[in-house]
Amino acid sequence: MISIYKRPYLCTIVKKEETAPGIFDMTIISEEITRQAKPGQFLNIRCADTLSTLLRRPISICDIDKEKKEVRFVFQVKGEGTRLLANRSLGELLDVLGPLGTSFTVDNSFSRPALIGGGIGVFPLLFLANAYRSSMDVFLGFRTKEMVVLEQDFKRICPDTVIATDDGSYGVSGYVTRLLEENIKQGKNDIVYACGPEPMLKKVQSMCSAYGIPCQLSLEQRMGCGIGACLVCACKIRTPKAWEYKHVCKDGPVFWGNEVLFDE
Amino acid sequence: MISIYKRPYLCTIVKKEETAPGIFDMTIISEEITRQAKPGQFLNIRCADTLSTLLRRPISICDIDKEKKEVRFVFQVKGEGTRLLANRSLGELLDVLGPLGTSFTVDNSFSRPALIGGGIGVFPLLFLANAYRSSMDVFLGFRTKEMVVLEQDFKRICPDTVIATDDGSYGVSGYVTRLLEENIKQGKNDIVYACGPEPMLKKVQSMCSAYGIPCQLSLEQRMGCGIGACLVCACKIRTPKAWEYKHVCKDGPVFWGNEVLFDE
Amino acid sequence: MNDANMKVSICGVELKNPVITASGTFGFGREYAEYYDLSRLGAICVKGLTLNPRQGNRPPRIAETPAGILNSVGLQNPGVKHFIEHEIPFLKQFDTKIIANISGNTIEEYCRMAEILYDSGVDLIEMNISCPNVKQGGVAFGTKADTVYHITQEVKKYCRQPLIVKLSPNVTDIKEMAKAAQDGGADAVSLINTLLGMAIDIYTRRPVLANNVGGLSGPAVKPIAVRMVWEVASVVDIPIIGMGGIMNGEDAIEFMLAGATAVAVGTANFIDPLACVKVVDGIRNYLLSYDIEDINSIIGKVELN
Amino acid sequence: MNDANMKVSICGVELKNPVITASGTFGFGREYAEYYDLSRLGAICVKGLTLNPRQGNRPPRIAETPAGILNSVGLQNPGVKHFIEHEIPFLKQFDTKIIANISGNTIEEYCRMAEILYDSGVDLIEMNISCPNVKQGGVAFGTKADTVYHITQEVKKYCRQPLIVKLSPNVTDIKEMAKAAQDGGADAVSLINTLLGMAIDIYTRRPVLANNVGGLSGPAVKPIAVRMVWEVASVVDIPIIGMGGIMNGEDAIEFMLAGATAVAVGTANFIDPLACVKVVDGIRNYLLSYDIEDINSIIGKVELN
Ligand SMILES: Cc1cc2nc3c(=O)[nH]c(=O)nc-3n(C[C@H](O)[C@H](O)[C@H](O)COP(=O)(O)OP(=O)(O)OC[C@H]3O[C@@H](n4cnc5c(N)ncnc54)[C@H](O)[C@@H]3O)c2cc1C
Ligand SMILES: Cc1cc2nc3c(=O)[nH]c(=O)nc-3n(C[C@H](O)[C@H](O)[C@H](O)COP(=O)(O)OP(=O)(O)OC[C@H]3O[C@@H](n4cnc5c(N)ncnc54)[C@H](O)[C@@H]3O)c2cc1C
Ligand SMILES: Cc1cc2nc3c(=O)[nH]c(=O)nc-3n(C[C@H](O)[C@H](O)[C@H](O)COP(=O)(O)O)c2cc1C
Ligand SMILES: Cc1cc2nc3c(=O)[nH]c(=O)nc-3n(C[C@H](O)[C@H](O)[C@H](O)COP(=O)(O)O)c2cc1C
Ligand code: FES
Ligand code: FES
Repeated sequence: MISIYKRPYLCTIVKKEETAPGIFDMTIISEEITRQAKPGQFLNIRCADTLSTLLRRPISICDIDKEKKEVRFVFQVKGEGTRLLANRSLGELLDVLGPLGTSFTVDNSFSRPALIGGGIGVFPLLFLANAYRSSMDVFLGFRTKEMVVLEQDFKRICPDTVIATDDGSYGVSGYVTRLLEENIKQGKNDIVYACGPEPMLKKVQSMCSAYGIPCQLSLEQRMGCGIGACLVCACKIRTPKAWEYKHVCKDGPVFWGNEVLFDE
Repeated sequence: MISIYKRPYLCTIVKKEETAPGIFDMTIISEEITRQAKPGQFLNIRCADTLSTLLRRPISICDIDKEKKEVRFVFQVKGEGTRLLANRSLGELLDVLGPLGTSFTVDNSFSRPALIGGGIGVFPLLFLANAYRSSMDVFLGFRTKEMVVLEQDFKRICPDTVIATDDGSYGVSGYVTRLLEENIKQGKNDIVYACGPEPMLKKVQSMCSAYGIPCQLSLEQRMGCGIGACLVCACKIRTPKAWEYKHVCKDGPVFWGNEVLFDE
Repeated sequence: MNDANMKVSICGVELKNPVITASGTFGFGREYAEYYDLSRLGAICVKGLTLNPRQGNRPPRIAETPAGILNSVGLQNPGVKHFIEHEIPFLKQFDTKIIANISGNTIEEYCRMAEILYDSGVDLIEMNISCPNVKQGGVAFGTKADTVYHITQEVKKYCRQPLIVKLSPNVTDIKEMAKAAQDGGADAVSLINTLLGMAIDIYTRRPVLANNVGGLSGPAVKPIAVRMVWEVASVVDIPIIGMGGIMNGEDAIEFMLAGATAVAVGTANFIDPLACVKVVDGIRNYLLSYDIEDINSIIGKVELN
Repeated sequence: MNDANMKVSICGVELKNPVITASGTFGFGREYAEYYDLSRLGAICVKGLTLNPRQGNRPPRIAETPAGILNSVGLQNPGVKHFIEHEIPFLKQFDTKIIANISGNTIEEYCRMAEILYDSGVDLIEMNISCPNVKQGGVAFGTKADTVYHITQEVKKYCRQPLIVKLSPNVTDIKEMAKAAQDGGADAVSLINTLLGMAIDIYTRRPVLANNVGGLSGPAVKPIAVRMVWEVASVVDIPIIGMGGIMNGEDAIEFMLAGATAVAVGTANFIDPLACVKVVDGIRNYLLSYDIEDINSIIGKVELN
């Protein structure tokens, strides 16, 4: 039987910055989380101790600093929960459950991974990029120029990081998936990691399948417990004969592309 | 028809001090409230913008400073609402409705009023004491020594202020009503103002009636709207034939002693 | 877009906007008239009236619960005649509609009140057959379909004004009750009244309310209320007035998408005396930001998954 | 006082303390076993089981509402046989009681499951006749007194273990349902299951849940649940397991004063994985600070006003 139990951690907030309108870059201290965390995993955060937002909010780990015991995450203010989180002050204690879920498979035998992220999906990729020693391609898509975040962080690891904006106001114009397609058409990458909105993931999945390249997708779903007990965060995963509902919080958020079945 | 409407005020918190264990002395700025407030009236305070405590909390005005536009109130942390209020920080805006309710009748033709307060009931009496130019008697009862608050404030106005503690750890030992009785037995006071727990108010009422002295009592009741619309804060008020339910927030909190009917 | 049509019609009575005050939370409007011009409201539904004056229940009459409140006012009111004499003239100063909310212990009492209100100048009558805070009758009328049908049919005979039947949520199947009201001749239904609840003080070991139980309202009940409005919308043709936990314009829109033609705001008035007008403004903002020209175009327009 | 008796007995099965995990919020215990020793619990009630495996409803299956959540999991589970083979051995490692929660589309399915569980080693069976998230049967069984009576009587015939009937709050009169369960032979009743609710996203104009409606749980429902437990306690002699919005020891005490012999903690597990053990500790603290030697002495001891 287990002798050391998991528990929610109360972590001091040590950094908070609004790096784009409504996008907050936050850092907390937790030895336990930095010790355990792997790229692709997430935290389930109690944004505030209030009945207004009862549930925790899943937020990906964006990066860790083991020496400083720092856990960094970036989030967009969407509704009440993230709004309350953005209002928390430096020095306050944040109630955090994690690291949770599966992680991206980091395998340095891949010759050149491609990382592709859209919107809030770019955040977990930084941790992944940091975990690779090899050279790689990074494609990041944002809605518009002012929403571009983490550019310098990625460029430090991967100088050729390509930024695309939907409206062409910064970097390449259009969807990042087009950039990825050019790359894999030319056989440049032997694995793809993707995180972002569902249409993007679908596109990556179908492209990778067409070109026979393995890919890993990070899914999103509304969560209850975040640890696999309540079964609310269902996603369709292929079985030999058909499909079954697996759960984003425990079986995911990272799945192999060929496992995932998207609804039309 | 009315041309200038009332509204809830957003008032900056400028002072906050824990003057006894769990007793907070808070000051906010509001020109409107200082302009209108009369002794005995109360504020209805939204302690925090959360669903955990939906309702406002009624808190008496303890004092005002018209020049500085300061409104002072003192409260005891009892449950979730007052806990959240105590956690508010200097500089924050407090959502306050008020001044509300009836006030003590300040009439300088009385030769010597007696003010008697028990526990949290002492707070509104300070404002009343300040409103009188005549000499007066002040009797304040507390549970125990460490709960004694506002002593100096009262003594500045009325140097003979008598403090009593239930356990005798400070000042006179026992209930304040005994002190009042001695006084009025001797015919010292021609009006009594009382605020405090119901047993104390009952005692004051019956004493004053026995000695034929008018008294005003400040009642408490759980409230909804605080302005007289929801009818939840009922209290029994005598009518020529029997009684009717009046409302603490609008018809009170201050009533003439002979009007009030307490349940056994 | 500069403005949107906010007018809705409840059985021929046009409201300038869909926001009504929920009965029992707004008195007879006097207190709130000190906070804003009541003409800004779609309609004012007054404190529940009875044939004779009532003192109501013993205090405490309110308890706070998670995201809600329990109340057990028990219909304290000065009686319908006093209302007509002393309150209607006050309310008539404002350019808004007046809804009289009536409660009785017997069907005869309801009928009598409808008669008394015949020439009173109120625009609509809301029949409360669902108040959980009175012993006799009260909630019982609202929990059996045949009784709902019967009382509606009887009271309707005496009504000059359109009759709104206010439904109790404390039932197995709200659709049945709504259908019974419609079949009985109701011109509209309103829902939900409060859910029966209880809070116990574990330190005194007594219920917080002197009445032991009370009616739950406020944000906590919103999902139940929205579901019931949606269910009722699927079975009746008469307009629905939706309520239960509406705190802002977004909540009001949620009820209207579910099928409500108008909405009522109750508990929110206690937290913010300006709540009703903020709901009006919130609805308008929603319409403007989504280029919706006419509020009527969203009623019942939830698209099922 | 150094310690208080926390043991309670549910129809002959002794629980070391009155805290049970609410079905469907605790899986089969595996996940929470990583957070604490499950032996600290009075009992574990597992995820709702059906005769055959079920995939459940489409996601999203959860929506947050004021002080509550709506869920529409729809009984995703691997089937009762898989449970017996793969989950019971795991649970048997812990010194606690096991409650199997069963759901069916027909009375026969319930009976079949009781038979299958006969030698399974579960300590109690909880019959869920109130799940609002399945189309056939489901809630329907729990909303008519004669059906409750009938199904209880039938299923009881096949039960080796004491049978708990889990009641739906979506009824006009919970007392009738509880009496019917008792008359049908139930050894205990548990309440409340979730209240049917709906949340609409006003921007997409669609219900948040893919299933459109779902079951409301969490603090928002507590006053309703406490009231129902209190009502049921006044009409049945069998033990009551109370639940609905319990977040801490104080809430648990409130249910016990209302008449519950044991309590279940559901939604709170999602907010704090240690919620159940904190409720245990909270109950003990209350007993100690009020010098109550035996928890059984407070059951049903609310004093009415
Ligand atoms: C595994 C995972 C990792 C994520 N990582 C990040 C991240 O690094 N940065 C970031 O900005 N966002 C991330 N998200 C999305 C983030 O969880 C939501 O934006 C957030 O929960 C919204 O909460 P809210 O209270 O602001 O919004 P509301 O809409 O008010 O939330 C209402 C409810 O819906 C849920 N919800 C709403 N949107 C989402 C969503 N997209 N995914 C899951 N639940 C949702 C909320 O958790 C809450 O329970 C992640 C989601 C998942 C599932
Ligand atoms: C006119 C008036 C003036 C008051 N002035 C003061 C004051 O100056 N200083 C002070 O410390 N307290 C004062 N009180 C009492 C104060 O309102 C309560 O202590 C406070 O509301 C408790 O809120 P809570 O959330 O901490 O407690 P909880 O017990 O969690 O509150 C739950 C609910 O009960 C209500 N409630 C609880 N106790 C009381 C009470 N004694 N009176 C009315 N409602 C109550 C709360 O407002 C809330 O709605 C006054 C009360 C009234 C009616
Ligand atoms: C204090 C109070 C008193 C109420 N009195 C009445 C009443 O007299 N008649 C009635 O039909 N409904 C009455 N109600 C119910 C409300 O009109 C409304 O149906 C309910 O509160 C739900 O709306 P809300 O959540 O916005 O408050 C009362 C509600 C409260 C809170
Ligand atoms: C996600 C979820 C799943 C549930 N599944 C079941 C179930 O399978 N069987 C059952 O009887 N009750 C189920 N319930 C109801 C709970 O057991 C409990 O009755 C209800 O949630 C009220 O308690 P709470 O407010 O503490 O959550 C479920 C509740 C939730 C939130
Ligand atoms: S959130 Fe509970 S199982 Fe995934
Ligand atoms: S609190 Fe509403 S009438 Fe007094």
